[in-house]
Amino acid sequence: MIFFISLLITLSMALILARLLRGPQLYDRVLAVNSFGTKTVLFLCLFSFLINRPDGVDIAILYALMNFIGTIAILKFFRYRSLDIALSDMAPREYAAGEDK
Amino acid sequence: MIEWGVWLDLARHGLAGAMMLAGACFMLIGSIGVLRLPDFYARIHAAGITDTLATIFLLGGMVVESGLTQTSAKLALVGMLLFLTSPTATHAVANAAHKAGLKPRLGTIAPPHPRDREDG
Amino acid sequence: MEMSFPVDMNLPINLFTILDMILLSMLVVVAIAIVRLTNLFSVVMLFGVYSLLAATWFVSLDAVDVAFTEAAVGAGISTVLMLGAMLLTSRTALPTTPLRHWTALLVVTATGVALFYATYDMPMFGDANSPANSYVGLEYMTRTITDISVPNVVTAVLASYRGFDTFGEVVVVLTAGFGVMLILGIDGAKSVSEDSELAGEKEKPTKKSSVVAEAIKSPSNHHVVLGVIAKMLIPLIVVYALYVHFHGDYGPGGGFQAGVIFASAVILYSLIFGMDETRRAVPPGLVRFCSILGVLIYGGLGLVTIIMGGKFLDYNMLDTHDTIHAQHVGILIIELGVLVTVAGVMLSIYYGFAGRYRDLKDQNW
Amino acid sequence: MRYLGVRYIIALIIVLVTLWLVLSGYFNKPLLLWLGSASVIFTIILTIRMRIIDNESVPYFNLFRMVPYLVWLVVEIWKSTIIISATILRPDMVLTPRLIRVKTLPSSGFGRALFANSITLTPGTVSIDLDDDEVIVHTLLKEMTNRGDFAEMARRCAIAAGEKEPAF
Repeated sequence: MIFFISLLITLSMALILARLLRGPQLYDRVLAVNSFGTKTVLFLCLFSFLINRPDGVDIAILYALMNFIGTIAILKFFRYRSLDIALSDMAPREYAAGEDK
Repeated sequence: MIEWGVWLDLARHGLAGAMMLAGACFMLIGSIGVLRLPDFYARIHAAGITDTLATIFLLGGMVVESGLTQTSAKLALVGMLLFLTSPTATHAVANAAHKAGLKPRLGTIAPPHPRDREDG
Repeated sequence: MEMSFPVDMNLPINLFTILDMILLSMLVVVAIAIVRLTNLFSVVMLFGVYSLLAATWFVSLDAVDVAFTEAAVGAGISTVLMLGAMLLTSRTALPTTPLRHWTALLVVTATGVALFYATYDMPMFGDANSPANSYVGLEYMTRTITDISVPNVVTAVLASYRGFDTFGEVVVVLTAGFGVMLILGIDGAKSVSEDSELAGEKEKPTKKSSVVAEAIKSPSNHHVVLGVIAKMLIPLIVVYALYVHFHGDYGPGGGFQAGVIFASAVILYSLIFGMDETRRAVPPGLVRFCSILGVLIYGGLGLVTIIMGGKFLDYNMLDTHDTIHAQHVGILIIELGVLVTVAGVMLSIYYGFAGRYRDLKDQNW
Repeated sequence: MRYLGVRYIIALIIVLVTLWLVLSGYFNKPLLLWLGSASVIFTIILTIRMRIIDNESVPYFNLFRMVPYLVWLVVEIWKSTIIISATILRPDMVLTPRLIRVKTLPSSGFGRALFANSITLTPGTVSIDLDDDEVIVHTLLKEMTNRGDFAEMARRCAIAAGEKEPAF
């Protein structure tokens, strides 16, 4: 049963891979990469059941985080050609009054 | 008493299996949608199915399957992280495309086959 | 974990083999696509996917530690670093014409055939009599419980039996970091002007492109979602990194992975809140200092054990009465050294790349 | 301002300790518990240096208002997923995409992020851009452009984000 479900997930991974390879826009690819990452996370969770090692879930957690960071980096670079600028000025606002002054 | 336990266990596994199967099916539908839909903005919606309902069902099924263990807690953590990150990433992709001037196809689209496959 | 679904081990073809086949064929497809595509952006993304697939496959081979490293390095930080490298190069690779590299094809084919031929001599997967599982490997496996008493043999081998090798690896990481720093300049942002002809640009590269200028003028509320989610995630990522670090004895993970994950948390912060803010919160000088400090911690422990009368990195000297405790302390300290060095080097490289701009119009992408 | 910060720091400590215990699962090893405390303290110091501790990074005070909202959201997700799945699987797929502007009721950063992400989480609608008081939403089918539904979601988000008292 679990095996059959993992097979279904790998199938949908393959379909996403087709979209990833086909494009046509770069955005399609980013979307596909992100979706592929989500699927891999779920596949790993399921797979850790299959091989009876809960360690797989730790890797799934790691993936969920890394996938996010990678996607954001790609998009930010794509948008601004730089990793340097701030997307949000929200960090200092709350503390500016309390800490520095 | 033992009978009850056995039946309960069986029902739990049945429920877990059904939930996971439903999740996998939704995931497949989402992937088909990503492949089939004609336009980037439309594909986002199909990818969204994977991010939401498929995730809920699959992880829910796994939690039911493993019962009250540390693994379930970790699976719930995975679910929480996915629920935080995946809509954010989707939003960021859509935002970038929109800001870069990629125009969505609006109006009514009734394609026999999507024809926007000029380059690969 | 109690498992109740029967895992079908008795079927004629092992079901895991099917999953392995699928994963491997996807790997091959992605690899071919990486070779064929010229758009470097797509290639960077595909590298990420490749790492995801490879790590999943490693899990299926029960090499969880390797999968962890691959996940942390391949899928996460190398995407960011490759994007940083793209700031210094062009957007597309030069197309290579086929039919011009007959010698290359010949070499590749010959190597491939030789490798295929060699696989016949390889032991079966999981063969208990294979060389890797017999001599030293077997000894490590059997002695770990009595010597060090940690559940994860990989950590025992890496940090204790082979501690000297790992020291070498950490030094290699530091050296690589130095190399990149020397190429990019100690602080990447300052050396931008020298690279301007490389990027083929006429105007001063410090002059920011219109898109960037607009973004700086209004670091607007458009990215509220990103800001909020990143703020929620960053503390969780840091704790997760430290969890990975301190549980290297018990499960997959250790200093290398944790260093990379920690660096990713800082990178996420800088992606959302900008490099200026990041340089203030995590100063580059501190980062550089840390990358050296880790090696010093590691080597210093080795010197301490020599002073205490043992050999280099002989942790038993730390507590001669309770050697298991001594081993634990030793592993903890050198893993800390690894963590500090890896995180420091990763962040130094990132800082080197991140201060740069490319002025390209939208239609160029 | 300062003791507000302290409140959030304590909340974050509780969350991080919980996270550590969930991840670790070793309650009986004193060494690991000590290392866990050290990790949490280090993380708190780092987050204070990064200046990201505020009501947005620690939105755990209105947990009890979040739970009913999430239940409601899952039901909404279920409903729209069924519609979208049926659309995808039909051989003669008819789409009626629209780009609409929706007013955001929540005024705090967290409430607006929650609203935008809820829109994205519901298949069939994707939030594309946030302005000061408006979200640009792409919808796949015209059944999903009903402004009443968005207003309902925005109202619930504002409640879930705890915006009874004036936002910061």
